[in-house]
Amino acid sequence: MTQALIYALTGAVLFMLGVRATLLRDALLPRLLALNVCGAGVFLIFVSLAYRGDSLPVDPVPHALVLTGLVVAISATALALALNRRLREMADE
Amino acid sequence: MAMSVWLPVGILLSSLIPGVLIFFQPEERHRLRTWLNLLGAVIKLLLVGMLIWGVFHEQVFETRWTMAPGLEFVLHADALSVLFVSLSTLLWLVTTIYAVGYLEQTPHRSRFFGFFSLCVTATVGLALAGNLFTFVVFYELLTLATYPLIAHKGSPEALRGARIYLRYTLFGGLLLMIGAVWLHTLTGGVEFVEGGILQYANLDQSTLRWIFLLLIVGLGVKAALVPLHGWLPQAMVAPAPVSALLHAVAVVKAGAFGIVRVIYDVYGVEFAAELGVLTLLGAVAAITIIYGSLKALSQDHLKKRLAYSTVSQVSYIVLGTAIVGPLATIGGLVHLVHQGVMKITLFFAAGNYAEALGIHRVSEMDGVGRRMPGTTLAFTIGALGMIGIPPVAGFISKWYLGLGAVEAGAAAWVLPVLIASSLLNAAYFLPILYRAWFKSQSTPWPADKTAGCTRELPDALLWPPLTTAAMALLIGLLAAAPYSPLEWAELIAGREYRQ
Amino acid sequence: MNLTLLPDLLLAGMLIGLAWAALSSDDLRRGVVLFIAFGLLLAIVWARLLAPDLALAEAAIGAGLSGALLLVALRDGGGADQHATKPSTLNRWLIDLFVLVMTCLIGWVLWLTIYAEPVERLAQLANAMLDRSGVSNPVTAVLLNYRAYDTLLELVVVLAAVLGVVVVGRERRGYREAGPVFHGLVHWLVPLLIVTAGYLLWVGAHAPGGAFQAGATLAAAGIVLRLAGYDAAGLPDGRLLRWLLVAGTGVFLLFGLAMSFSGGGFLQYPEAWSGSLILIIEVAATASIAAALVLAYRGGRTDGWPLMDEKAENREVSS
Amino acid sequence: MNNLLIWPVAVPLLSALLALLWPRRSTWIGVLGTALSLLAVVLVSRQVIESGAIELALGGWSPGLGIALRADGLSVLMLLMSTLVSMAVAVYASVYFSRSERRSEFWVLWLLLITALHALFLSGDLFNLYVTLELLGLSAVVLACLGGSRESLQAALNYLVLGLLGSMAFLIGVALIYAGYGTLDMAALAVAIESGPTAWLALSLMTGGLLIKSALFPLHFWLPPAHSNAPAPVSAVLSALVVKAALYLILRLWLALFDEVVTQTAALILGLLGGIAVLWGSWAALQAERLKLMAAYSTVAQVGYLFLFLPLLAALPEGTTRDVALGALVLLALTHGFAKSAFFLAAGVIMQRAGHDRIAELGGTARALPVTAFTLALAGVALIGLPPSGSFLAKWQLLSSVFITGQWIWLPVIAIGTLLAGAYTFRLLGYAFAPGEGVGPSLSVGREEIPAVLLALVATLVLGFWASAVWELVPISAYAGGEG
Amino acid sequence: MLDLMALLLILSGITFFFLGAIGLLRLPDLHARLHALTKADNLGLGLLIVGVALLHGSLLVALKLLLIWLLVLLGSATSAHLISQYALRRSRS
Repeated sequence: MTQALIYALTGAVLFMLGVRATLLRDALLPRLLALNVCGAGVFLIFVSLAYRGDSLPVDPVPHALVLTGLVVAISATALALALNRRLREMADE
Repeated sequence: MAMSVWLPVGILLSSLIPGVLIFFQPEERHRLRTWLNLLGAVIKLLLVGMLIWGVFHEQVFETRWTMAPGLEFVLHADALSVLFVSLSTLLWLVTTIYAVGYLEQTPHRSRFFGFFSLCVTATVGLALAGNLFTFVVFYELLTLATYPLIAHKGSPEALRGARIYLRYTLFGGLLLMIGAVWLHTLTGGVEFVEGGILQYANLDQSTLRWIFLLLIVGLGVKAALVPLHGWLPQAMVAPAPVSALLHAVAVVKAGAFGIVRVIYDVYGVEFAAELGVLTLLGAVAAITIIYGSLKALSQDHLKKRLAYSTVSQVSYIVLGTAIVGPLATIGGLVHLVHQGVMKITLFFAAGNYAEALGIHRVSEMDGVGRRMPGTTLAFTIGALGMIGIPPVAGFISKWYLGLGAVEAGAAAWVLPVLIASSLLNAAYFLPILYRAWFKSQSTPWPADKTAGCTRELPDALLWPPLTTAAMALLIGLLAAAPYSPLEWAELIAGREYRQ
Repeated sequence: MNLTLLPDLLLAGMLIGLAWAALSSDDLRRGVVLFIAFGLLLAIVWARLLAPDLALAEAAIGAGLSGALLLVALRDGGGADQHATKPSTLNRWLIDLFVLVMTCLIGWVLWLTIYAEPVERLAQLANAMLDRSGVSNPVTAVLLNYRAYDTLLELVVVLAAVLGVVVVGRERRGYREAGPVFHGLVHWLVPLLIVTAGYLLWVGAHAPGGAFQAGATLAAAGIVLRLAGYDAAGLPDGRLLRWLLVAGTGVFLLFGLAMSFSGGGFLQYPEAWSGSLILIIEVAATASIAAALVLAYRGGRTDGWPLMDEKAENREVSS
Repeated sequence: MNNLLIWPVAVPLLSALLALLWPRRSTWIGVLGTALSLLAVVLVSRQVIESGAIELALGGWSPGLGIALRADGLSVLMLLMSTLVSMAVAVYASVYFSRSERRSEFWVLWLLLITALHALFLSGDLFNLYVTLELLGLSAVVLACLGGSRESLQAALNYLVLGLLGSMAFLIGVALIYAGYGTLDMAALAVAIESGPTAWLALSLMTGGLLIKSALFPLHFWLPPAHSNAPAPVSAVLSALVVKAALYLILRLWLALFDEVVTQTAALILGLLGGIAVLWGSWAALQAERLKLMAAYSTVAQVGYLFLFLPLLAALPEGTTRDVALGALVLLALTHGFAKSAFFLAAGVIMQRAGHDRIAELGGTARALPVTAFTLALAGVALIGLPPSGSFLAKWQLLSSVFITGQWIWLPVIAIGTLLAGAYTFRLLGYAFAPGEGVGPSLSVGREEIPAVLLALVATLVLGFWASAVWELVPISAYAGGEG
Repeated sequence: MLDLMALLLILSGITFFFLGAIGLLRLPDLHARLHALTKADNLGLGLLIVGVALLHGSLLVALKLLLIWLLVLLGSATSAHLISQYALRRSRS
């Protein structure tokens, strides 16, 4: 289980790195990157929960959850970028 | 059975439904509006008649509706509520007629009469409230219904007066609510029971004193106890019928009535005396009586003078309540009615002076008696009653208050207060009467709107003050007759001191 | 320390390093590129953790499409810190302290639950029920059978987001037509991507792959087309586009409701049919996801999106 | 089979898809879809009232492996609020957006928002809740920027980013729960979760995420710009419903799932934040120069009130008194939902007529738009907590809980909050009833004025006189460890 | 024997990658960097793939790997072309 723990801890670090950057930055793009890193951290935790060693079959549930999460994340990212673009256009007008 | 449940609700609805309907009437349909108003008032009068008869014969009228766990909306008619209900119903009818005449051709009448009816509904609801929770509900509703009436003219002064009124009453309502909730939490429900309930509850006495303070301060705002009276003189910017209703029935009386309720039917007057809270209350009432009279003395503005007179007069009720003993109770309770009838007469008359001749100030009243004899006659009866000159009703109240003070051994401080205030009353009313009847007109009327008319005023404006003046005279003369306010107050006192 | 853990530690360290570099970079372009690299590395980690489905999805969606969107956002003028108000030193310290403490706490809990006293989770149950799910890829079974409702709502999320993209602005301007070299690549690549998408879709029933991976691959084809100067990016116009967007959610929902009308529960497939039903749903979902992702990349409403009432449009023109 | 439970989600979703396919009919589809959703919710509610909490295991898989939908008293109340409010707002919006070029998108997203709300209130699975939260957040963001102004876009963007951060915090909490307990099914978790570091941390993280979304002080700063710059119908649902969704989740977590984990201290902290929110929000509302901004700050304050209940709930012994307090909390949330939506709709009517919503220039409103002025007054009554509104009863019970638990510190908060609410409401009414030409005369009572006044009447009368239904429903719980 | 060969191939592939990376970092201008990178990486990847195919020993897998190599070749060639064209255009204008 040590591998799983390594990745899970990495996930925790990534999550908090993301939170930190979200709090510290105030432009949209860096914040979006940060949120995506946050998400990656959570996903990593989920997937390491699913990992039960190389010999045992994995737990498919977290995998599915992460797939769902990935799609949600990119949807949100796309929306945020679109809003940002419109704002810049308005600033230019 | 069914009637005992529906009668209290019916009494509420008889003004609520017309009120709501009137809101949605277009401005120009004044005939329909008037009919709705009068219909409601007459139906209410009939229903109240049934109620009086029933309560006198010890029938129970009660409606219960659970609003929340432990919080019941209770309408319950006992002798005390009947006293107040009858007063409000009768005076509502009269005031409605007066208001129809007074507000002719002014804007926003639908709104006005809508809130007017709501205001009466709230007052009647207060009277019929069967527990403290229901009382608080109607107490706050009364605030809400009167605010637009005071602000009705929409002028900066009106808005300012309304704002001040609101500040005071919201604050008072909040304190009342906190006190009520506190008491409710301790007892699990505060029903109004003749003789009170708390003496049996075995609660911490100092807590009860704190709660008493909260409740009385909350109620004292509306009852205009000094130093919580500041809103009342400001609120006289309202149209005359509103002032009349405010001073005679609705707001000020609601506060006084609430104090009576709390002392008699929640704490129990003897228990309250035991707690030592009544002495303080009596002192505040005495101060208010003297202070109000003194302030009234220096007012040139007629309605302001009347307003300070109200501050002073309403505290007679509180004073009567604060003195332990059936006679003082009778004096206080009967003054609830007497003061209402007399004060409404005075405000009607003041409104008529302003309406007909533009007179707002005492100094402008020289010789007005000859120009407006009917109105001035009514004013005179009201004023004499306020001073306490027999046979007008006011005398009865003061007489019983004095007797009660002697009975309770409080004569030493109550009697001087009564005498001093009567002298002061005379000092601020008699000059007016003198000016009106015996001086001749010195300056032209500020705005003579009835010049050239054969009659003094339209019927709708003239008859209401005459009617109420006659009532003030009659209830004084026939004080010993059955169903008179005095008899009724004795009935209540008998029931309160039954235990 | 066990030597076999070395690759894992290396990977984990690189992930953290890349994330740090991406997030602390003041140069946005650099940050985005590092983030894409981070995504690719993450895909390797997924593979390492026996999550090939995720590795595919991450490479296609997490790194690929996110990267494309972020890069194109840079082209829009991605925005340096607007106010450039750096948080005060005290705030920085507080935030860092908070982050440190929380990391330790989360780490502690993870250590407890993964290492110290591991908990039996759903793995056995999910694998045991596989026979009844109609597919043999357990991840697909979870996605489209056990937790199909999640997936349905997730498709709705995609729909909502892409509608948002369409609502807020107009379409991005397109690219110039590709030169011969790029054009050659496109000729090869697009059909290949479409075939790959079909393959991923089909294979998802029993091996890594499925609607999301297929959809993302298909979307990649659209993006390549757009980069090569085909502004529509392979999407149809107007009405058909709406149908395409609705297809995934619609088929899913209608099938679910049909199940409940035919006596079962909502989304309760009859066992014998579940394989085929899942495949049909996946086809529709693939189409919708691809369309949505391409639309998101295109950004904003186009002339082929006459969402507004024609009358309203005329009024606007005339006024 | 309780397939009934899927309809409150399926109906609006299906309508959304239809509205997307037939944009020209979108208004009809939107209103009809909202109405049918209302019907579905009513059917569900009836069954819950008659036969207690119901559960639907989706796909026939046992909850845990599959996802379960559950309806109990709390969710039914929230569903009823959201569907009734959205019905009224939909009628209003059919007028408001009738000329907008973004009409059809509005309706699609509107129906998606309803889908999200209903799905959230019915969900019995933690991860599914995350998905519904995201759906809710994204559709709300898009709706919020339909106004198209720069401010509204900026506010929506901030709202989106913070919402995402909140979702992430929620999601990592979910991950820890799965790590510790091996399931995501809330009924199973209600039994399984016991006090310990895992539960503690997970609860903190999830609560933290939800606090952002419910805009509790000091995480409220995104709310006023977002809610005040959105189109009026959208503001109405954002303030009335979307914020409540996060609050509902907090209640669920605290009372049903983590009831053994929650400590008095934690509850006290949230209560204190709530207290500050009450005072600060009311004060800011009093200072606000624009009607919608005032309403938005008032939402901050009202959310604060709801959090005041938490320390009281934690201190009360399980049983009747706690159920009474919980019912009061729900009643307050419901009343605020109806009142605030009415308020925003009324503000929308005024904005459309006057072209602005500057409070100081609203003179003449009462004459030009009597029904709308009346609505503002009624809604104000409910916001202050005066009788006969539901919030009066709730405040009564709140005070009662204060006295029972002896947590006196909340007394001044409630008192000052009430007075400030009175101040800002009557300040507004003072301007609205003053004479003036700020608002042009209306031709007739418009269709758009009716929904608002109905909502306000529900808040002030229906929830006042028929509130005992709330207390009957709240103890019906689908979660074993929970409220019942 | 086969394994050893595979290992050698993979190692040399890695070396090429390494050199390419050094080139990317050290060479003076864009065109030189591109040159180093694409050449080295394409060759490195080829070697790597052959090595892996040998290790796996399955024809189907080998074909798939070959396909990957071809695609990468195509991609990197095209992108190198596009990048240099872009650079050229920029330096001209």
